[in-house]
Amino acid sequence: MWNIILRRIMIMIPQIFLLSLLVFLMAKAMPGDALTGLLDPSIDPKALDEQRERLGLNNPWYVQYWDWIRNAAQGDFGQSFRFKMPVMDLIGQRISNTFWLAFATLVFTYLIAIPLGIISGRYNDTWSDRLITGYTYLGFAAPLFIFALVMLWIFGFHFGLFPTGGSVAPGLTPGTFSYVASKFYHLLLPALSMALIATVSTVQYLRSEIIDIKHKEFVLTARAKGASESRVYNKHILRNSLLPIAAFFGYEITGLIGGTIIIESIFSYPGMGQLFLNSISLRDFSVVTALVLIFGIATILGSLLSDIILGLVDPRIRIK
Amino acid sequence: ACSEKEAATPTPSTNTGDTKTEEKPANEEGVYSIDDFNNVKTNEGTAIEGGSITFGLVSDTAFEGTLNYNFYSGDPDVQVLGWFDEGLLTWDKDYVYTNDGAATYETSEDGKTFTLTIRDNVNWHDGKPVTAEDLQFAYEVIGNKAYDGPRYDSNFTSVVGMDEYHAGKAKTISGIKVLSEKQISITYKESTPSLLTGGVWTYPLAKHIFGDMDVAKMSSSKEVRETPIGFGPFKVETITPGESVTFVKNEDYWRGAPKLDKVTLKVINPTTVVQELKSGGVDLVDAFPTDQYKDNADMSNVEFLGAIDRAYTYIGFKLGTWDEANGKVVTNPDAKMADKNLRKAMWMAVDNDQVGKRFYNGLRWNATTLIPPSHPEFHDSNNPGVAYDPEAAKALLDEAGYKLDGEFRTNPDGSPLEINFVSMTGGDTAEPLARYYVQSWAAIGLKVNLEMVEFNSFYDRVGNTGKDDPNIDVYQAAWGVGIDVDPAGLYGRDALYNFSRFSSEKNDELLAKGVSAEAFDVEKRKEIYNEWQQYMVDEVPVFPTLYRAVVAPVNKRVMNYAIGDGTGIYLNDLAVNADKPVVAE
Amino acid sequence: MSKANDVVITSQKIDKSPSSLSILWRELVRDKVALISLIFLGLVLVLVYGTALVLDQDEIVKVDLFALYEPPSAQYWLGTDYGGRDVFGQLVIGTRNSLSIAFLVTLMTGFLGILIGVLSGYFGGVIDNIFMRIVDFFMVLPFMMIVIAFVTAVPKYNITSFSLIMTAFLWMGIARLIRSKALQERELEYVKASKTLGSSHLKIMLSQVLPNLSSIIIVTMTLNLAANIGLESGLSFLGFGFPESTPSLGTLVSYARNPQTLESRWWIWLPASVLILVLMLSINNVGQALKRATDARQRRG
Amino acid sequence: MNTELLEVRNLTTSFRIEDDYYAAVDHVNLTVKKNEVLAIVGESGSGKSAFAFSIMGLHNKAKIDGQILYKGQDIANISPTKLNKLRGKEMGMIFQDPLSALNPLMVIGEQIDEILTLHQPKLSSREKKDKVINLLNQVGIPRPEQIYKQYPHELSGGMRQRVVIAIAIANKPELLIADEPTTALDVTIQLQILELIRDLKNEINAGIILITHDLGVVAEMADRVAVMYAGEIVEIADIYTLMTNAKHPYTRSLLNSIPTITEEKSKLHVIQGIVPSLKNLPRKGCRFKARIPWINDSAHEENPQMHEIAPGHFVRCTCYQHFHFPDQAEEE
Amino acid sequence: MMALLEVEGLKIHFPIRGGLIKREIGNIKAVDDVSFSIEQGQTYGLVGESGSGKTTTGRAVIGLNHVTAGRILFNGKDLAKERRKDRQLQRDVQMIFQDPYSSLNPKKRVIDIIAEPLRNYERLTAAEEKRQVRDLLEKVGLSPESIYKYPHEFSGGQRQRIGIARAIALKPKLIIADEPVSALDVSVQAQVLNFMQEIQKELNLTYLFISHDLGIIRHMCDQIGIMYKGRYVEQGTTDDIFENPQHIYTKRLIAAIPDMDPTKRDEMNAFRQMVKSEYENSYRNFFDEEGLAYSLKSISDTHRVALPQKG
Ligand SMILES: Nc1ncnc2c1ncn2[C@@H]1O[C@H](COP(=O)(O)OP(=O)(O)OP(=O)(O)O)[C@@H](O)[C@H]1O
Ligand SMILES: Nc1ncnc2c1ncn2[C@@H]1O[C@H](COP(=O)(O)OP(=O)(O)OP(=O)(O)O)[C@@H](O)[C@H]1O
Ligand SMILES: [Mg+2]
Ligand SMILES: [Mg+2]
Repeated sequence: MWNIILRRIMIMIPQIFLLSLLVFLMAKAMPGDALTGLLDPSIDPKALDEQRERLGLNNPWYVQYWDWIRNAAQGDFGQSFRFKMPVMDLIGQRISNTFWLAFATLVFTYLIAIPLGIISGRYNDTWSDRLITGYTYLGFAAPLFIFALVMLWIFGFHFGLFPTGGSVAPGLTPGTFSYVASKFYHLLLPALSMALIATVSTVQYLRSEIIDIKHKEFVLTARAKGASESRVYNKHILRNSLLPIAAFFGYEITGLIGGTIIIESIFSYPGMGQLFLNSISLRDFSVVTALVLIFGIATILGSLLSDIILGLVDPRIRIK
Repeated sequence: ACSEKEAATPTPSTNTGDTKTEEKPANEEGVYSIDDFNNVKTNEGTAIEGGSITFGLVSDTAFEGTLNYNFYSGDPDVQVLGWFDEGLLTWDKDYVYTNDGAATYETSEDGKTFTLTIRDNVNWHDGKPVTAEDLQFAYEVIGNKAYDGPRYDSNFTSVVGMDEYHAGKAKTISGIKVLSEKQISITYKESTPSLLTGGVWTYPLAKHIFGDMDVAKMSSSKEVRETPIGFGPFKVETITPGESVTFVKNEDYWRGAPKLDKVTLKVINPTTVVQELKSGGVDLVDAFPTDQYKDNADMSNVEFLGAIDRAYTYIGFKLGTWDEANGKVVTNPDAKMADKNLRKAMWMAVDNDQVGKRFYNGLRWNATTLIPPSHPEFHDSNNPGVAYDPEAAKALLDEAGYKLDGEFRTNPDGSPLEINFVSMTGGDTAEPLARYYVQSWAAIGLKVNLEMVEFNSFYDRVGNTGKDDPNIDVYQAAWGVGIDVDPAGLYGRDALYNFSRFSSEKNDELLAKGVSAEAFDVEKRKEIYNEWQQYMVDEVPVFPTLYRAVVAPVNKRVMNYAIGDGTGIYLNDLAVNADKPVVAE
Repeated sequence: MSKANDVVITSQKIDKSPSSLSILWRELVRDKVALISLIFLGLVLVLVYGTALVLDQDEIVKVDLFALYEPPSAQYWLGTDYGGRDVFGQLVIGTRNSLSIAFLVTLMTGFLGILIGVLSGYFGGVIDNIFMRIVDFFMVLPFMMIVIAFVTAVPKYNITSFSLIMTAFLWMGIARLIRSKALQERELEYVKASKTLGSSHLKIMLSQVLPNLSSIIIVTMTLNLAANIGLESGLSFLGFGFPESTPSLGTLVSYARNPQTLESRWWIWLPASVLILVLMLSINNVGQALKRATDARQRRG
Repeated sequence: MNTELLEVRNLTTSFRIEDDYYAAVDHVNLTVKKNEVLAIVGESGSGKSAFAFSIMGLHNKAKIDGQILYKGQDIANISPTKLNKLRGKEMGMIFQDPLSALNPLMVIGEQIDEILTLHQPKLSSREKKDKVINLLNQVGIPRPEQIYKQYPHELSGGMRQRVVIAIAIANKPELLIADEPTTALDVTIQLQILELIRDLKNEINAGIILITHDLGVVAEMADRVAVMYAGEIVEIADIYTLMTNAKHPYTRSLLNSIPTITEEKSKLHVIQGIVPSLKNLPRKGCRFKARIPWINDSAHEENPQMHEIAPGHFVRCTCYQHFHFPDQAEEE
Repeated sequence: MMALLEVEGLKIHFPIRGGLIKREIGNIKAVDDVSFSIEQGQTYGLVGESGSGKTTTGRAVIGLNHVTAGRILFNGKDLAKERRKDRQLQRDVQMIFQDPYSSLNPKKRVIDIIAEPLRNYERLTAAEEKRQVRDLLEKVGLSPESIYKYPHEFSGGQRQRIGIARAIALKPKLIIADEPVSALDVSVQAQVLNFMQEIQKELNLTYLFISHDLGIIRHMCDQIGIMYKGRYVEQGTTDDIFENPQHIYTKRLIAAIPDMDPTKRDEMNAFRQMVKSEYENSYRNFFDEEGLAYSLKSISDTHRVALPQKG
């Protein structure tokens, strides 16, 4: 087990290195740079050139890369050109928003997926199963952005039940109850919108997993032991079918990353996804590269987490 | 020369505000005119004591949070800054410095030295007086090599001794002298009328706070980002980075304590602005998305204010290249677009009047010259520009030798003529508008290929870095215009941003005259600029397409509010006549 | 030996025994929902590609200053947009563009994925290890971000580069799937048999292993097609998909980000949204039916 | 009569295939006595497992008709709660594939423990653990303390099969159904498992239904044998009679087709054709007819019935009287 | 007469990888110093419990496994070395697989399956190829019309015949049959076994017959080798092994075969008890410290047994 984790971590290192290289070269390839937006006829272009020089933008790419990665390794992603502050501080401001959004989404996802998946798998071919399957069927086909837009419109605008932007009401003091409540209130609609779509595959997976396991021979063994239906489900079927779901936990994180970009953009929620889109259009490369790298690392950690979870819960893997 | 929002800044071809009014739309339904708007809110009822308002900063991005005039770079930050800080000088509606600001000024005989005297009761929010040294300090910081903001521009380089200071050869700036605690003089290398219109940097930097700080660290310091300080009517209370700021009144404000107790500023997405306004979630916004105006013109709980924006959209023709070594425009007489008849015909071919009415409901309108009506003194309203007349355009082309060969015209030498047109993406109308131009040109027989390019690539290729993309013949862009009317930064021979790369002796001469000593006489200056405007209409290196309006809805309960420059209404007067915003029916 | 000759003549007729493709087809036709979906898809394809031949694209994207935001009428079946352009025409072209790119990306990812999947699954060992490390690497990239970043980074951005970018970051799923199937397949004795019978690796891969993966390939590609439509429209919606001026379903939906359009000009965005939904549903229906058909356990009856 | 543990009357188990029900077990009548091994033999697909599952009530979608009298009580139509009281306590089952019969996520001890918990809730966990260890010992698992904590995949096939047996016998059931308990195993291990089952029978006096297709195993183990073909019992007899005096052509074919180590090398007997699939079963007439092409059609009864041709020896269809087993004629 | 196949000191080791970087940390000695030879036209049986290395040995002969050490001589030529180059060698050794379901590609028609080797080694016209396939089908007792059918349309026994047809298409000399009937029902088993014997006579084939069913081995084979943990424990003619087993492992194996005569149950039980106690008592004499068999010693012309060096 430890071997596996260690090996996985060892594989991660070149992965992260490659990722950083890719990210960096990509940023270099983008047209324009942080100073492009600064078109001001009264500024001498020479002054801008001086700035470029000072920012190292005129060095050969590998020198720039080396500088960048060396600092990045120490957690220093440089300055955001646009926000005039260290990228890490900037991300620090946003990361908690995205973190809580993602966290709430995950919680909702599982809160929805597990009961629905169980009902639908256990009582398959009943009306409740058909209802749930109907939902997953539609949800599977509905693109997140359309669904989120509709949710925003209905609950945000039309009924005005939820805020339609921001992460917290202005003027509240961090740490107070009303601040936390307001934060929660702001992320409720985006998180729910994302969860309702994201949960679909989990529900489907859980359902088919349960149906699958229902027919496994060890379930027959349990029945032959005289275990009641509920015991058969709770002790044998659910344990086995929740296992892959637990293992997917890490990968869910990967899925969330794409989702947060769309969701944050639609709900004007100031998180890392929104920061990413803004920074892309403003060519704030230090932020873009840092974000991609961080999200990439999050994905890598997510898959590592999945492997670890799987290893922890599945004895067949643990043994190795 | 510029300050605050005076710099000519590229404006994405759409967005930004325009205007309307409740009263009579023009002859056609859904078409409005800037003339029908007021820029000052009509007061109703009587103001209550105190009260608070919410100001919506309409933006789909967060504000950067560089909350100091000496460091900020984005427009959203200015919207925040305006509430709690200000410059020492104010200007009138013609953008000439006045003496009703926090300081008064005098010009020396030769017009090169400015002496500013700060009023005694002007104090920072922490109670310390705003001093001459604070202003000097601002110059020293911005002129420092390590300074990382975008302010080091002609406002500074034209100060005597600044070059030496910037290069590190001098410890102090010889042209700046602190005469007393509240008095300072600044000497410029040359006297130009531009100095009077925003050419002097008047934003002090609190030396007692920033004095010991490393210049390179200032812009990201806590004192800029988290606990910003100013001497404006309100004080910053809390900041949620990128999202919102709350202000409380500055009892010690030099014009007198503000009427309002509290102001909340929050960023609202353009998509939710209507909702917020209707529900009273915000009382006012900086600018209302023009494209939403038509559908909301009759919003019952607000009054829409309107003003002419200091900006215009234009179409440019690539006539040369940039010589990087010498920092000069090199005009190429053999360029594809070198024939001014061709250019003029292209101007004639487009019906900007209809474009303004249809796409912008009249909130953008046909532009005539390169000095927009936001500068009423210098905009030549008698110059009609070039009128829409496709038939005349065809005739002109025929005459110039661009013969029709089938559907499209050829060059005079018979070779096929294909014009590459590049326009920026962004906003709903960008693409149809560009396409409309292409259609219009096709209608007079010109084959124009359209390429839509995103902002950054656009400026990269148009010549932002001096490397012009030779495949671009025509482009559409926009400029925000500085407070100073001098167009040399955009059309001068040594201006990198002269993207058309047009140059001529006549042009050089006119631009030089516009800032010469004789131009201190406003009438004379007008004359010079009228001539320049006509010259550009004749030469058509670029042609303006649209002027634009800003519209700002204001909740009916708000009193003493105005948009635009030189209104004489200040934020400390701002008041409300009711506790709660009026809500739309 | 002597009687063999008559035999040659006598049994020339080909016994029709169901090939796997015909099983797929049969199952598909048997499933009513899938059949209706298939017919619907067929109609959409014919309409979209057929009318695109008839419709003049230039005419449709022609800006008409005097017909902005027209509601649906006899002249404009689905009204016009902010450029006075016929929404119906744009819907047709947009659907064609979205479908084309989805097809293109599906085929390209399919090709790449199958190639890599089969190679690494069939050979296993070091080759597999190398390919799988590459796959692992691509798998951990945050897809949306990387694609958006690439879309902005590419200098000559057009439909080709867009589909190449999508492909570059989407081939891993199918590669993994094919690999795992190929790994299973190569353990089956028929592959070993082929080896002992002197067939080359290439021949075994192409003519023995691949045909056995055909149903899974068809199913996956069908489901991928739906997913790709979703991805394309999502990216276009965010403004990082099709180059502007190329109508696509996502672009049409993105107009709904203007609240006025969302609220009062439904004809611009609603048809596209519904079409996306219905297209995804139908393709999924077909895909699921195919999946059931290939999965004997789930096969109906 | 009071030794009859299980009496199956007219048991018919039907599966739904495309909207129709097809009987996989067709009107089967059987009895099992205490301390008796009843073997059921037949080719793959003849309905042996379907029969066993019916008795244990393990089919969830099949239609079951007829009566299954366990100690006189009809367990075919009994409430799940009552059934659960019997299953695992009085009736145990050993499954064919020992790997899939064990829950991969539970340690061996837990899985045996569960059946004790279910039927002897009063036991303390200490006592249960002791019992489990005992059971493991009893089925011949070395190092039971260690195996207790191991997972199924960590054990060899023979060990797993022992665990499955330990579960089945944990509560000393009176009826034990073993569905091909040794098919997956090597001969030496098969022998050990068979010995184990035999010892158990002696120890707990259980009635055992042993399902297999290996006549060698039958010969070693069974007291009585039922031969099943296409869902029907075609012959029942005690083991001696069956091995020496089998009547039904199917039984005889089966017996003749195995190479044995004692026989001389000669051609083996071949049964033509294959067991028809459920859908294609001939529902009229002798079901085996199609596979003995050389016998005269008229020899078969219209609807063959079971005939008791000697006490305890039942044969379906009297065709055997016309059935010669000419080795020379079998090919053709 | 020279043996057709001669295996000398065959060793096949599989690496066990482990640790952080999957180093090789040991190996499985799947086949460990095995030697035997088969004469033309004979059937050689390889028996042993699961995992004893039977399949591995068979595969090595046909070239599916690499060989760690030792030689495999076919007609005097080293198979391992020359198989790659020598097309004739490749044709001469063919294989019949265990699982009649997975060894035929389900996507291929019978003609494609049987013609595969022909296509690889012979350039035939389509008509010629078809004729040959029909001949082969006839030879294995399937109707020639079946050439356009798919494998799933055949029963297990028939499929195994298709597999045999494919194996004999190139007129090989040696056929390796790895548990050719263990996946089949008893009744079908008989069919295939009978057929294998017929075709052997007809084509003068040599079989390497792998099975763990001693009944079948006895029925089919002339010579038998018994494997245990990768080594030989005993080798001899069928009679040597069944009538006169010398190694205790062989004895035990034979004793474990179920007896078809129910009347002898008690007798058998006693016998098995005896064998078992003999096994336990003399285990040390027959296996080394690692529990592996010693190398073979001849006890007669045909009969060789693994006994300790001295004993
Ligand atoms: N759940 C089911 N649904 C439909 N048909 C079934 C089901 N279970 C078994 N059958 C069919 O019923 C018949 C008898 O199957 P059964 O499993 O009882 O055979 P068996 O004698 O146990 O064979 P084997 O020796 O292979 O285990 C077969 O034709 C089988 O396909
Ligand atoms: N490719 C391989 N890699 C690693 N170990 C292997 C490989 N092939 C076989 N082995 C090991 O070699 C040993 C012998 O296996 P082999 O398949 O030859 O046994 P067998 O006698 O054929 O058994 P069975 O009767 O189960 O088929 C086993 O321990 C097996 O695990
Ligand atoms: Mg069975
Ligand atoms: Mg084997």
